[in-house]
Amino acid sequence: MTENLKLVALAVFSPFISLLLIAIFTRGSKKLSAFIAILAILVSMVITIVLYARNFDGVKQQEVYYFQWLLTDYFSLRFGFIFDSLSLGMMFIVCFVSLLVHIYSIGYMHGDKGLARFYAWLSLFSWAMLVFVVSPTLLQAFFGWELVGAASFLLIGFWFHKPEAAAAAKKAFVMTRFGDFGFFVGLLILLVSFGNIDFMTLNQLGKNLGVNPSFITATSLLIFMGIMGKSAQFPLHAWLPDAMEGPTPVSALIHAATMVAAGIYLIARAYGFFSASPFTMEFIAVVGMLTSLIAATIALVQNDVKKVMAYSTISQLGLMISVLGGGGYKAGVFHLFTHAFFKALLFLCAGSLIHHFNTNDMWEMAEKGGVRKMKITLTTLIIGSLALAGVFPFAGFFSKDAIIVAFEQNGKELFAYAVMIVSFLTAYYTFRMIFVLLSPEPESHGEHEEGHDEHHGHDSPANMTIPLIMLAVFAVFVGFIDTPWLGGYFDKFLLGKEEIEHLHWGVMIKSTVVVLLGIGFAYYQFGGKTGRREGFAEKVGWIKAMLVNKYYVDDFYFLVVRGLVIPFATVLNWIDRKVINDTGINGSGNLVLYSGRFLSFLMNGLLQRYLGTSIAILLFIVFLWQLI
Amino acid sequence: MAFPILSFILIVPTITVLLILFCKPEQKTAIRVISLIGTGITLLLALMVFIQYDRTKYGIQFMEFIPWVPKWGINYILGVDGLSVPLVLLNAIAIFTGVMVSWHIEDRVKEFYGFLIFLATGVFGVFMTQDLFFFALFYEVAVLPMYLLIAIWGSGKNREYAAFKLTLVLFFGSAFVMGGILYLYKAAGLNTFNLMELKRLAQYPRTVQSILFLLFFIGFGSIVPSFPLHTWSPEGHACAPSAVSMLHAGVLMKLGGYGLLRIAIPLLPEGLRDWALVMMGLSMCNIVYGAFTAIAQDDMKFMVGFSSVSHMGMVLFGISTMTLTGLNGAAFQMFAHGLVTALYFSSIGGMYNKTHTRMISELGGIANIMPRAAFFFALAGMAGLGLPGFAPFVAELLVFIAGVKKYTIFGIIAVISVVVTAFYILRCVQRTYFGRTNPKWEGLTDITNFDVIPLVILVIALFIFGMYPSLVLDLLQSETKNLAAKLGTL
Amino acid sequence: MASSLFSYLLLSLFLVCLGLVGVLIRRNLVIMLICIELILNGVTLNLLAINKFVTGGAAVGQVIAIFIIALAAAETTIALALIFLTFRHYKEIDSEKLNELKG
Amino acid sequence: MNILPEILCFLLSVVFLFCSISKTKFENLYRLALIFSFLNFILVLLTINAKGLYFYDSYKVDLFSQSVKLLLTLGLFLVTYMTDVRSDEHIKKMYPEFLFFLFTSNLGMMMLSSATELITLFLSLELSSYSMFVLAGFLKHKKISAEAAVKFTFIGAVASAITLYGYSFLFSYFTNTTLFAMRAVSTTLAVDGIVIVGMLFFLGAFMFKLAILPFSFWAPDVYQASDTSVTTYIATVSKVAGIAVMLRIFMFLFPVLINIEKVLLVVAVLTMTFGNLLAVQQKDLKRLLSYSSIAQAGYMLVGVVMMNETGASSTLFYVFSYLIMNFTVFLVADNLIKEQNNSSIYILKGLSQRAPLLSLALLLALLSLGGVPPFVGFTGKWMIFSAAISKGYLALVLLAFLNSVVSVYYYLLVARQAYLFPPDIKEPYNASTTLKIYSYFAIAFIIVFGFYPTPMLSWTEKAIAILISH
Amino acid sequence: MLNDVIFLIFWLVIAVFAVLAVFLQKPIYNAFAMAFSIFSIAGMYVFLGYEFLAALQVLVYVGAISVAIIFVIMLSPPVTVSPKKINPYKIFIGIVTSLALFILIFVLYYGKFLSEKINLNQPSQGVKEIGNLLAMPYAVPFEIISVILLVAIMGAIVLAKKEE
Repeated sequence: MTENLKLVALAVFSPFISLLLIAIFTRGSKKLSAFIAILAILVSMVITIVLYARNFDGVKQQEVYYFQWLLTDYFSLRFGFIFDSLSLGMMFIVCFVSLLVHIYSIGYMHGDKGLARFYAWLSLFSWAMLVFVVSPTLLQAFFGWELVGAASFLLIGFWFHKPEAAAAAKKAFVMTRFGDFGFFVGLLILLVSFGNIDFMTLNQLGKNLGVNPSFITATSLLIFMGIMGKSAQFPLHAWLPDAMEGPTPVSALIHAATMVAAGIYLIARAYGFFSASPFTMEFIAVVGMLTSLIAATIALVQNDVKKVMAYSTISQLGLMISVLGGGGYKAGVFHLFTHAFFKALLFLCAGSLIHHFNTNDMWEMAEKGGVRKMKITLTTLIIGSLALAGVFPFAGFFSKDAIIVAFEQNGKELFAYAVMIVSFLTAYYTFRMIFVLLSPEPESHGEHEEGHDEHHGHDSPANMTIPLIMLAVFAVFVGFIDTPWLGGYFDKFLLGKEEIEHLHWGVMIKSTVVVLLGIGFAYYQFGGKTGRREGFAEKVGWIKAMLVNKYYVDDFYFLVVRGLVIPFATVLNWIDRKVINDTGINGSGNLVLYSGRFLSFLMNGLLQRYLGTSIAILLFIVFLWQLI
Repeated sequence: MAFPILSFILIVPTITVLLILFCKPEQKTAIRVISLIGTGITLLLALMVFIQYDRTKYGIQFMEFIPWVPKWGINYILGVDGLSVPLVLLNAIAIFTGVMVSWHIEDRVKEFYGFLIFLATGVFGVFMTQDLFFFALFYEVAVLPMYLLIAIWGSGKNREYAAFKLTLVLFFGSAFVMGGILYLYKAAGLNTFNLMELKRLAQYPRTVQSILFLLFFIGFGSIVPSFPLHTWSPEGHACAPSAVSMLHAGVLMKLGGYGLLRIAIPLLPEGLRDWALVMMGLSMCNIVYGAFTAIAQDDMKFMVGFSSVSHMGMVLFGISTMTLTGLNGAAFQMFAHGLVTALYFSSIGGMYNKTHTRMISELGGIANIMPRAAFFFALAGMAGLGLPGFAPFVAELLVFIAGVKKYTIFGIIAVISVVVTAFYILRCVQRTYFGRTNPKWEGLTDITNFDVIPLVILVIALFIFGMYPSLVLDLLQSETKNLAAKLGTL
Repeated sequence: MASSLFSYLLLSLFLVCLGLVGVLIRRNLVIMLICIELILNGVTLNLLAINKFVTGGAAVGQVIAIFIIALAAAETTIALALIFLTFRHYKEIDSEKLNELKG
Repeated sequence: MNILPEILCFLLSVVFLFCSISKTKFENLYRLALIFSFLNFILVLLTINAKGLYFYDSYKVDLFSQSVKLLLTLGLFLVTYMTDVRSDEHIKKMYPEFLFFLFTSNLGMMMLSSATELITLFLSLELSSYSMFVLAGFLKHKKISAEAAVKFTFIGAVASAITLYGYSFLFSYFTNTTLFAMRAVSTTLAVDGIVIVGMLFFLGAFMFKLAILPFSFWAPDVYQASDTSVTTYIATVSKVAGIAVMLRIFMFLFPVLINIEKVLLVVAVLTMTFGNLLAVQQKDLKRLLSYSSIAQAGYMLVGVVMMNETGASSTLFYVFSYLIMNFTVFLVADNLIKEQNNSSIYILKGLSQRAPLLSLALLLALLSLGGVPPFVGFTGKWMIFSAAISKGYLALVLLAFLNSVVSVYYYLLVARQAYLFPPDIKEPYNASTTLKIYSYFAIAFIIVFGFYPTPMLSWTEKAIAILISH
Repeated sequence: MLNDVIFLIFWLVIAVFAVLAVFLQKPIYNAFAMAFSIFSIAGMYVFLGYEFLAALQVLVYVGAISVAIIFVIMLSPPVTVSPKKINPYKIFIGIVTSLALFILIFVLYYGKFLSEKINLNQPSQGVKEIGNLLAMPYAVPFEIISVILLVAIMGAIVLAKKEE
């Protein structure tokens, strides 16, 4: 085990230890629990920084360590740690966002009676996510994959007394679990065929080992099914908007930056495997783009700030997946990195707003007024929005350009145009939100609110704003690492590529124009006005109906569950009760009873019946003897 | 002669039962404490066995051999091997926690603990004996107290019906087991019930193996429970008091799988080969059908009962693959499922003691007033739906691997149950524990610290064996390897 | 004819079967008893005929026949006493009336 | 000297006969009977190892016969014990006569267990039967008693007529009447149809005695209508004697009987099925027990029909345990029947709260009868069935085990009355000390020999080993 | 030949009276028919050379048993069986089983004894041998039968005794 891997192991298990400590010792004390959890993730963060410092130019040689978990006849099931640029980068994101969310939550969750539990679950999540990130084998990836799902369930359902939260938690878990069915089957097939396969071998399957391409297509599609669930791709995306019922820091951490990105990470990790099947790649690209468009359109009509962000997350995830499917490995990973920062930022800002206004609805926030007074929140929110929309020089700009470039380079112009549309829509709905929030305060309400609620007009506490600022810094600057101005650092780090890619000015200009159009259009419709208004998408009735109803996907699921699964279960239950139990089991019991009753005709109390039966049986026995 | 630790595992509970018999019915606390001490000592002994078992040699250890009825080839043989050590431990955990869980019972305490511990003694006997006569002797010991325990201390208006059904179906099965054992004895022609001898020397012709395996399959299948004979199980669970449900699902149902692994497969490998497809088909019914049926249940214990049906189907499925991995999975599933269901039932029982209903539709928001009970149920649910990190995941993984390898399509169908399980467990968690609290339940208090102890023990066990399954799996594997070798799939 | 074993056996068989018919279908307990006597006579006849045929009339068969006759006497005594008792309770001796115990 | 128990038994019955003339008080007589029946038991115990062949090979005293006599006298003692002051007035009024019939019946059975000559054997059987006919009709004030006695007698008469008819056929094959001579014949001569039919018919009276299927219909009515002590006697002691004589016949005449082995096994299965199926719906405790004892006889017949030493010794083992189990049930039932003047199973309601010890003894005895491990009934059945299976009768054994599943059901129906329901009578039932002692003994017996059958089994094996020796 | 004719007459008398004993409707007639039939059976015994048994038969059956039966019949009032519908099932069973028994045994006889002859000229063993047997090898049964008769007498007393 190399030095690096030892550090990785330490980083992974630090949150786990925190989980155990909180569960066993400090669950009674909120402060202590929070302290332990933050300390643990801080340790991980520090280790990650140390690792990063030691491998500033990327990890040249992938380092892997295995230990045996189980041994059966086919193979040994091994767990272990992997250390390379990809995992280091992801670890950095996970630890960084997680740390900030931990800190942010002190303020956000202030006074919640389940704080210790909250931190325990956060630790659980961090641990599970890190396990996933450093997994060298598909099995361990699945292990972590499921655990983050469970952590997500627990955190979405953190306020379980809210029925919506409870329902959302269940929905999230079941839906991702449905995807995981595919993942699990794919994993099982791979396990059975190749033993406990690690990613290195997996990536070589198509090339060196000469495996049947259709086999790879089938398994990769199955695994992609899991990714669709976890990364909320159409049609398994429906859980993610609902998951916003959880505490906002959780949304920021899990449902924006890390867990939902796990699918993208997995594709990146097993890129060789996926790319060995052209059909899968095509499929991934199409599904991703479709998701992206669908989510972006739905986001147009959302009024809940978190929902807007949730759909934008789905949309961005779709982009990443699509570009990975389209062959843009670097672009996908890069967007994953940048997106993690600005989306986490956006969510935390939203959290700050929600914390402040006690509502999720952007119109209500606007009505209550005082957004402008929350200087830091507002600033960072706008920075995040710009980054999301992809305005130069914010992070999103570079990564989105990379995506378009990747599509163009791979000869998928259609996708490139689709990205343009998405980025127009993104810019539009993001700034729709900003402009609504910035809308002038209605005078009548302002007076009333002022007297009613004193703390209006102040920003959130420092433990909430500092994470915002830190993330904002990243959201502004992190995009530059892929530019020639920083020597193509990201390429070097991730791919070890030495030559510097030049800038694609054409694409940059095109996309900037599109984004500015989107922002402008948003301003045209929402800027500087008071009161509720309708955007362009809401003007047409049937489109609005479709979008408000989220393309009826939820209704479809409702129909499937209520109309198919539960009736099916009821019918089975009926069969079980009536046919198997009452007829089969009770029936055979009754058979005994009734045959006893039937036989009692022999015992009807008449002497001659007794005698006659006796003789008859005796003679029957004699005949029986002659038969035998 | 060394310290006869296995005999003491039988003797200590027996003495406990006797002591309880001589207590006055009014001395409830004394009875409880005696039970706790007795089962505690048993647990310690079982742990000692678990720890002292020599993992470098494997095979049957701690053997005690006393000729019993020499003319009939009956010997008092106790000995544990890799297969039985974990199950002995499981049983010890289940009875110890069961005693703690039933602390609240006030009605006829003396008889309750007497029967409960008597039952556990029988199960210990089954797991430890290496003689078929004693196997048969202990096999049914476990069933009968169950009848009284369910019928007297159970809940629900058709508890008697459930108790009868359970008893009769299990006896129905055991009739086949007894017949099978006797025929094993006869067909071997060695004039011995010594299982080790039979394993070593007995040769059964193919047709005999086939017939006998069918007998054992029906017999042990009824207690596993296999598909058409499963209906006793959910009802039995639902009507039994918590501790009994724990023992019932946690241990009693394992007797079937254990019997198959201990007797039927090593002696009748050809028989398994003949019947594997049938077994697979029935286990498929168990797994998928059980899981779907669980969705439709309103009574939580019924739901868990059907989930048991589904999960015990995995045991059969694993066995039907006839591979080392499958057998490992089956054996491990027995162990893991025992812990999970014990956890389920003890947490449900904790809640039920307060609410006196288990109907999902009547409950709601219980987590607000009983966070601990809710937490442990959710944890059990998580473990039950195969979350990595808990023991059942390992078992299911192994079974599925073997299943997919052997019967690709059916293996995949079995995996569907994973989704369905998640659905009904979480649906139950959502509707029972989450959400707004029904005002009817306001003012109820959470389970006490004392109640939590057994739950914590179970959770720790689940977690340890989930994270580090080799602790048990290596033991199981030492035996399943032999089975696989007999089946010719090693 | 008198020296044919079969004619004795046939008679005894006839008596047995006839007695059986009577026992099975006559309701009067006394007549049933009479029929049982007929059966016993048939049996004795059978035994003695076979005795004569196999052993040429050895004393063993005769002794057994004596025992059978004595037994029949004892049996009749008890049965008659019971019939008497029945009559006292039921005021009739119809076997079909004796059906309080059943099931 | 070796037939002293029989002589004592006979003398006692004569003494009781004379007592019927004098006006002896019931209590004195009861004490006398107890003492003497116990003395009888002791005498048998003293002569347990006696050996001898008397009266021209017609009477054999050996370990087997003495063991059986031990059971018989033990049973007699217990039945006598049951006829205490709480007995029916009618029995008390005619107690000397009652004892006379009891003791003559017992005498018949004791001779039955020793007889090695067919006439002796048959007449002993008839002796015991006739006494029981009278005993069955002893409750003269009850209509049903008369009814039962009539049925008993007529079926008995027909059964013995059938037996004699069968024997008259056998006479063409065996002209000698001692079992030793018959065995010698049967091992040399081939059998033909008439011998086999004769043999089947010949078994009629024994089937009647044991209440095995063709002649089992009397049992429920007689059990139900008779006094409980008589019922107990018929259900236990008489069955022991029946099995003993069956064992002897089967062990001696197996060359003939081997031909009808399968048929008799069918009979055994039919018998147990009949008994069990009909027992399920009974509400009267005595009637239920009668069906159960029919079924039990079926199990025993399996062991008898095996006609080898393992089968025979396990049957003897089972009979012994059956005696104790059934006595336990009947003793408990008798006490409650006397208390509540009723014999439905509801009299057991709440017994576990009224008398925990009796209730436990009852439970264990019932379960043991049902063949539930780890009780002695299970072990006995196991032995019998393993003897059966060693001849390859797998289907038979399965059917028998399935039958015992049904039997567990109705035994539980009885036991649940004691355990599940609250008592109708609230005050606890004060069992006499002797009954308590007996209960402890029974519980210990049922459990200990269930686990460790070796001592008793080796004893029965020894007894069987000398069964056919000359 | 004459022998055969007499034999046939006896045969028929026995059979006919037996039928009458079974099927006559007044118990008293049945009893007399039985007595006559049994009396004739004694004649059969004479044919077979069992003179002692014939005597015994007449003494015990006709002299004791029949008398007892007739006595009981006479003691009870004339109508002792209530007129009732005939139970066809019972009659069916009765006739079928008897017929089956008849056929069964007949077939067995047919196979074995059909053409066997009895040597009627050879005298059967007499009273002396019977006495020897009863005194020595069959002493025990003899004792038992005495107890049986005792039991029967006592039983009759106990059962028939009127309650005070």
